Amino acid sequence: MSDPLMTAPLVLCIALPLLGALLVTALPRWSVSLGIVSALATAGAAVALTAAVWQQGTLHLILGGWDATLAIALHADGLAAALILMVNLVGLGISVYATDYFHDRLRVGAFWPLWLLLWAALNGLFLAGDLFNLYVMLELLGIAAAALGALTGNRDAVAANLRYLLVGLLGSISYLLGVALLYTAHGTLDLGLVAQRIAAAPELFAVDAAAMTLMVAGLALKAALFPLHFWLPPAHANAPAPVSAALSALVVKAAFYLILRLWLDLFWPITGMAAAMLLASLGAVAIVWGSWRALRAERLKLLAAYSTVAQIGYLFLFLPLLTATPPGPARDDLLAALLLMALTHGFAKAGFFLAAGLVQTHAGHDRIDDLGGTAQRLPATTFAIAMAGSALIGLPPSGSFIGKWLLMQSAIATGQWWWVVVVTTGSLLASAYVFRVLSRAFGLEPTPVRFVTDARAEVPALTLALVSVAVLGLASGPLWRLLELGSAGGGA
Amino acid sequence: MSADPGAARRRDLSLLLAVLLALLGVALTIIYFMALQAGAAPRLADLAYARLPGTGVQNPVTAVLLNYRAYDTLMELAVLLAALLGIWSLGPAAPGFQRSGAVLAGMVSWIVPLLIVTGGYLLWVGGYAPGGAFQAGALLGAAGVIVRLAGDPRAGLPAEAAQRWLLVLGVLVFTLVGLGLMVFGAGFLTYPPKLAKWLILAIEMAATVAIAVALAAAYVGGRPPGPEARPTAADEDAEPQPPASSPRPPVPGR
Amino acid sequence: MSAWLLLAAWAWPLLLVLPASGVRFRQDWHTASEASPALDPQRHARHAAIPWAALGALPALAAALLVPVGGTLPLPWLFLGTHLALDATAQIYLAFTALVWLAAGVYAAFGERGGPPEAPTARSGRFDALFLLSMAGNFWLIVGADLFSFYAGFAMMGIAAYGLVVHDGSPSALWAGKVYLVMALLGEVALFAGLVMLVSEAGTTQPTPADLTGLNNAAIALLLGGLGVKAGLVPLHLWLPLAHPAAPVPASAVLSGTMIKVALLGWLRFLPVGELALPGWGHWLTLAGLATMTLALPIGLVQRDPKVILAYSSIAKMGLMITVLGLVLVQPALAPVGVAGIVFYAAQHGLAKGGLFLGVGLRKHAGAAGSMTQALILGVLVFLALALAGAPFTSGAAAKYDLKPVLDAAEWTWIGAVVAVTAVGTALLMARFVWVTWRLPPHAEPHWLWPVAAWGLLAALVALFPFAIAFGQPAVWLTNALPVGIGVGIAAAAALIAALQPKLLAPFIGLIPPGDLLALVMPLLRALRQTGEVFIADLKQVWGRVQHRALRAFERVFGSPAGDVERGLRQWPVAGVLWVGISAVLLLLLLAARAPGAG
Amino acid sequence: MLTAQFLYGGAGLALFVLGLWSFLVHEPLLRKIIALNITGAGVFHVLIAIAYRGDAAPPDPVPHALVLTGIVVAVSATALALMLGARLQDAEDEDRSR
Amino acid sequence: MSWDYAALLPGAIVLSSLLPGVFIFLLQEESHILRTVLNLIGAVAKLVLVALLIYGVWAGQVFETRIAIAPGLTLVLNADALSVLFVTLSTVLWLVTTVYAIGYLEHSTNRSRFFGFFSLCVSATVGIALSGNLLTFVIFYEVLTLATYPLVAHRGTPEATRGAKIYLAYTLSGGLLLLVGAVWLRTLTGPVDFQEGGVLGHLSADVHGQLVVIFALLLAGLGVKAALVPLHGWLPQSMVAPAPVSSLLHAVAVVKAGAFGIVRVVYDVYGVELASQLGLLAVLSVLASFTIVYGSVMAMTQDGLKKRLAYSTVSQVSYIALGTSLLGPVATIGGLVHLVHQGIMKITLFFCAGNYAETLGVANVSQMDGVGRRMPLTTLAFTVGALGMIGIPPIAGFVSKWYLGLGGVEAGQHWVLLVLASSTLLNAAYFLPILYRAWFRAPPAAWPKEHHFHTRFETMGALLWPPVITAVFCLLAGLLAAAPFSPLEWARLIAEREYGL
Repeated sequence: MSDPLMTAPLVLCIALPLLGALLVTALPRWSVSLGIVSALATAGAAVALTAAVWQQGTLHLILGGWDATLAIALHADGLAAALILMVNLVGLGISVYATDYFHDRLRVGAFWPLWLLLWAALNGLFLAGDLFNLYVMLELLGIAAAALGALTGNRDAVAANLRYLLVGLLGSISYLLGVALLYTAHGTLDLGLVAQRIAAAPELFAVDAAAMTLMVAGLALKAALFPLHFWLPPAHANAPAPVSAALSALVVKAAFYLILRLWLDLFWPITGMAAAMLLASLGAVAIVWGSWRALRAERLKLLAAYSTVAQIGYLFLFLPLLTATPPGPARDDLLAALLLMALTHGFAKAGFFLAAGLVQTHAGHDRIDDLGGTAQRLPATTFAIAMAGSALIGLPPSGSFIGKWLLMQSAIATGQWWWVVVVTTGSLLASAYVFRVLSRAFGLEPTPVRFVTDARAEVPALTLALVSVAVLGLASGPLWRLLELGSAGGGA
Repeated sequence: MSADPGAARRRDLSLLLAVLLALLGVALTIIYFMALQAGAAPRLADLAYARLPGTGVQNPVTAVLLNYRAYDTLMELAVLLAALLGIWSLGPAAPGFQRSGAVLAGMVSWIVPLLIVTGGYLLWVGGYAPGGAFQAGALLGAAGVIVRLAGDPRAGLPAEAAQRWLLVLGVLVFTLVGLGLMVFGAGFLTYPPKLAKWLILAIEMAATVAIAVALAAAYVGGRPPGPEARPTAADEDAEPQPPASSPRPPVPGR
Repeated sequence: MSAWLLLAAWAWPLLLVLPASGVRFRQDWHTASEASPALDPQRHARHAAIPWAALGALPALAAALLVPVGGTLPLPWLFLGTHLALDATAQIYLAFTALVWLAAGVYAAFGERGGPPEAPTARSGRFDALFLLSMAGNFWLIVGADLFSFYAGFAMMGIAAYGLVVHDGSPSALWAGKVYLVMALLGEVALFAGLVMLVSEAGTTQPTPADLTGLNNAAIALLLGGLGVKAGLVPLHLWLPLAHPAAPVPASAVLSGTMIKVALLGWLRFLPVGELALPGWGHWLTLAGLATMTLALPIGLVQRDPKVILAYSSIAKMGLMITVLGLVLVQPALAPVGVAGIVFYAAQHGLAKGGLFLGVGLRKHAGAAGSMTQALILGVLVFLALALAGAPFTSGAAAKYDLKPVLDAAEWTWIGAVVAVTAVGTALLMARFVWVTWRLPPHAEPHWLWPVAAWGLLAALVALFPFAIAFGQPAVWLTNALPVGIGVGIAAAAALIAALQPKLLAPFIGLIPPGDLLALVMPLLRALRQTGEVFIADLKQVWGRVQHRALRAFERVFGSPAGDVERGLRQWPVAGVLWVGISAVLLLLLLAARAPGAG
Repeated sequence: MLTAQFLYGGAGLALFVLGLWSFLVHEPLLRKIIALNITGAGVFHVLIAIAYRGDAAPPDPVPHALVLTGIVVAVSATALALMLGARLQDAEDEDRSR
Repeated sequence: MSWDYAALLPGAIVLSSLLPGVFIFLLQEESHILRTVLNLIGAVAKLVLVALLIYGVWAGQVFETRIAIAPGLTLVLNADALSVLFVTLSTVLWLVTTVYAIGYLEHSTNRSRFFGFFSLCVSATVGIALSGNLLTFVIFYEVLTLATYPLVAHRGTPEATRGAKIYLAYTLSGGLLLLVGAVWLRTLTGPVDFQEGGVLGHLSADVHGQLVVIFALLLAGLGVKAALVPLHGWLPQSMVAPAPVSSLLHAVAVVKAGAFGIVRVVYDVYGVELASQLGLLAVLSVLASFTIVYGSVMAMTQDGLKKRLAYSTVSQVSYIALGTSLLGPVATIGGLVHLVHQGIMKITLFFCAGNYAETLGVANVSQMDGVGRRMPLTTLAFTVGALGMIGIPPIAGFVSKWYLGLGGVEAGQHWVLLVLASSTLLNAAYFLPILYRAWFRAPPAAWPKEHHFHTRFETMGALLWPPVITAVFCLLAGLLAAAPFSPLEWARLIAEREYGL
């Protein structure tokens, strides 16, 4: 447990990007090279972390060597490890893409430190084992994300990201009040210990319920659960492409991850079907509404942003199914499917935004109706959009296909067949909006000479999309093993 | 009886909100009461006091901040850094105020050194009594604000390059100490009791400087003016763009 | 070894199809588009030098002569399991069919230059190819003992013959071809269904009559109807008087001489002939045959075109054979005699009718008017007409003699009388034919030696035919003497009248158009079609309107700009109400789940 | 003793709710930012209130530390929000001046 | 899981076109030769592998590639007799179509894209053929949709875009229904591995109601690709695609995938006994019959040659469904053998249509006067295909029709004969006029848009020989129907196994 070598990746995942951010801040002239080195080092640490979890199971590190209650713990189970791996690989892709995306020196200087701080916050959030530490991470994440989102400096971007910042603060404060209530009732901040005490003190369920409400409500705001998604489309659509990718693929996912953690690990004894149904219903509406708005979107990045709203909705559908499924292989499948959906969306949405950014750069705009020529001139980019799009729809062999398959299977098995209707509708709408874009790529433009036009920008997009559409779909078996190793099912 | 339907809707909504929030508040209060009623909930206080001797400081709050939960503090410094970087990313600082008059200048020349000294004291006293890096940093930052108000466009801060180093100093020292301890086998941010006091002091000093610089720079409200921060032509073009446009101006010839 | 001739009989003409078509796959298409490839004289000559159509029938003839009865050649891998065999019936069929095809082929190869002058080679290449295809089909269905061979040959022959019918491209030929094709396809479809049911009942694809006793009425009806089209059974004969005259002479000869006969072969193979009494179907068939005979003759009499007259005569003769088949079905005991009689009659009719059709062509084109050749041709034509009418001492009489026992044994004794009357009618019809032919103005064309020779061979065979079956039976020679005599008498009288008072008979000529009933049916079909078109047009209009509505609705949604419907949602009070409201509901639900009383 | 805690905490909750209401209802950015800070203050209030439970035991240093951290975070966020607001104002002015 | 020859072969067959496809995407547009070589290597390699497979299956060897995607979700590729039938068809026709497409697109744009998706499309088809369970089938079925969409849209004209959209709308919706059905079925039984005789026999009668609904879902999903009326709307619209694509869509890949899926579901999932007992076959037979007649009637009203052929496909593919819907081995043989026969006949017809359009600019039936004179070999091939479609013996189509008819009668469903008869007549009514025009009418003074190729033949070799070869296949499939390894014999083998004879 305390063997520093074994737990080193836990620390390094957070410390390396943080150090990178500091160096990049201090040496703005070297930001690109320092930034990419930090990105590689961080991704390496994440791979090492996942490997460590794969080999040894859950990693747990109490910082400072104090008692568990007093100090802050870092904690990596299978769920966290899988998400960390996704976040870092996507982060690496975004970093490589960003080396070629920003050309103006000031923006390069502004982007890298904030991006590395955001990255550190993401890793810290997935690894945190302490309720208050989570609050700090949430704030770091929110501030870095809003600052990055406003990087273009134009009015819409600033307005949207100011709104995003305020929403984030509101959510964090709500979360913090929940933490305060929990501390009042249970006297500790360590996730594992609080969970034990919640289970041991059923008489305090009202306090727990209030805390849960405050925390989940705050996080739902950050996770953009319908109808609290109002801030997301403008914020994500107006950010620079690599930032949009990070926001949509990773940051929103982090908030959902926390909800899931709280739901499964912390509040499992007091959650019930009714609450799960409430969130899932909102998720269902999110799927339909988000997809519909994506279909009607006039701009490519707005489309992608709305698609995120819909995709987050899918994740919420799992809550009542998890509630209704007793521990066993079926529940394992369900958790794995949830994770798979989240991971696939992470890779796919990042790939989509990166590709969309490239299209926007080449076309000078991203109005879908006028994109035809550009899309056709950039086959690799269009291909990335196509692959990422298929993953968003949930077409095989993408990971979300397996995820939806298991989701529907569980919905039918638990008698909650209506989710099948929702998923089907969502998939149809998703096909419509994805192919609305892709159909522009088949015009009468002259044939592109080469498949790849701009390798540093296109290869990351292509790779991320490819991972979402092929690797996750065809080799998702390891996820089960990861989940099994670090059993995430608090209810089990 | 407002003629404006928007205003009427707004008023209705704020009433509705008031009712909802009031109910929520009442419910929370009741629940909070119940939580208190539940009696002697376990607390961390006893443990925190019990472990105090090994922390290298005597003030329990400082012990929590810089030892038990040092990681939180590290990240909190990162938050401050992120906010400042965000502010810098929004563009250059607004032009300075007009030069101060003689009275203000005189007062500044008195008060700023005082603030610096007080800051130093607070930093030192934090080891065993209320005080510490944040308080000290805040005072120093306030000194910067005053200098800025007195008309110095840089709020008394050095040139950008140095400013950047000072800014990251806190987190850098913190992280390097943490990592160094890890390398030497103690674990991340796990101070050996003998060295704890000095390490914490080093961290606190660095943090104080960083906080002070960050607060002052934040007050300046933009990239520090200086030869390095001259906006380029491309930058100027890029700023006032119409909505929904490219984040990067289309490069000619592409 | 000689059994392989059974395969060669139909495979050979198939192999000839491609060379005979004269199509050149490799040529300079670039220049070809301006100048028709057909006008390459060298190539034309080279192609025309080989008498493709005449060569096709030789292996079949050899098979008929050399393969012993009972010779078989099983080819289980071919098609759906082919079994080639030659029984007695098939041998006679193969013999006369091959002869007629040979004579027609020689005529086609040397005499026929039909088609408009602008592209003679292409057209005659096409003709040769389709001629050979039909020929192959005809032989295949005869030598194939399995019903797949029969059906394949039947279809091949039937479809390819369409090309023969429409060959000259005139509107009448196209119309005839259309009627032919529609009815032939209907017949094929019915035959297909009948055969499917037959296989299902009999459980074999090479049925003997014994296998067919379980055949149900639907199958029998389909077989009768399907083949009845080909046989010209009234009222399924509509195509026949149109198609036979429309086709070029050699094609008419085989259409009338051999193709329509395969229907009888099919019935003999696929009905339980001689095994089972089918009084119902037998009587129906008899009556249908009689009707066919009695209707065809008077209609034929009023025709102008010698080929139409011959076509109606064919219908009438088929009617006679169908009558006999019907009687055999009623009384299975008559089968041995009856089947032999039908087969011989078919052979005689095939040869004679082939000869007559070819003769008409020769009359038109071989030799100048009044030449020796023409006189000879007319003379042989008269002989063939007599033979067809069954005049004493001709093959007709001999063939008719073989049918006598069946007719005499018929339950319905009046049948004999009807047949006798039709014999008179036939004589009249032939007289009318001779009359019309005689008055044809010949246009002399060169190169008629080979066709005339082949035709002569056919005529000689008709003359020799009785010796093959009736040598030494005096009764044979005089069969039919009376009715033919009466017929000739009436004909003489009519001729006299026509010569003296042409106006008296003129109104009757052309009274009924060729294709008789078709004239009645067509308006009906046309009306039906128009109604259908109107209905479909209405349907389309309604559908179009529905589509238009849907499209408009779609456009109303997607045509309008998407706008920013979330503007309201982004207003803080609204979002706040939703957020606080959802939180409140969540809290309530969480509390309610654990509240006392809620479990 | 409980009463004092309850009063402090209750006041914190009241501040929280009031801050929320003000944040959601009032349009000007400055008011929103102040309202958010009030909301935060409410939460800090609650935290401070639970630090001291009875005369015998010393106050719990952990919530105090949390509040200190929280304040810095709040300050940072406030600074960034203000600057974003200022930038937005500039952009709007630029738009208007065009 | 052992990675020996038998476990690798099915996977290798799929990869043999997938890998070249991926490389082709990356090729520069000008690398004609490399692209052609890659294409042909893939096609020939696949053919060789399939030959090995046929030999192995015939010898009773079991081929199975299993890849676990996730616990309980396994990608299974295996080769039973039915897969071999379809795999062979796809592979042979792919080779031919590749040659044709290389010629057809010689001077067109976006060829790397085209051939890349072309290879993906065949990989998906082969994957469908070799799918060993419903999950694998669904995956490849959807991949096929995705791979064909760019082909349909390839031309880039507004009509092409529109046609492709319609195609996509139909197929993706269908795919979703299929997915729901498959998932539902899985919740009832666990993994649905295809097995001769069906896998649902052991389920209790309580779930029979659910099984009916699931069948409806699956049928709706498969029926879209199989173009069962009223789910056929995409097919005529997707005729905007280049000719090789139409050939592939109609003869090999898409419609066949649907029909093949119906066969799989009825025989290897439900089992023909259960399907009959639940009344599912009756529904299917009514749908199929209606489609057969409707498609033919619509074909008659089309002047565009490709549209006419498209509706003809609608009609003809339902023969397969009809054969499946009739209880009894004979009808099964008829349906299965038509899978192959319709493929080779229809591909011939589409190749020819492409040749007319490419060489002469003739796209409508009304322009076809005298094309037989100008393009004799092509027209000859067309004639063979058309007559085969009508069911004229001894061409392949007759064989299918015979077995369907006989199967219908054996099953006591005599009305099948009526359907076949009307279909035959209607087929004749829309094909024979074309033949008449082609052979019997005089050619016009000038063709709409004539191209001259540097050849002594009527058109360039890559366009000419594929239809000639497939036309010879049509003849041979009929003439040698009773010979060993003929499609008919293979279908008989399958039917025997399905019925446990």
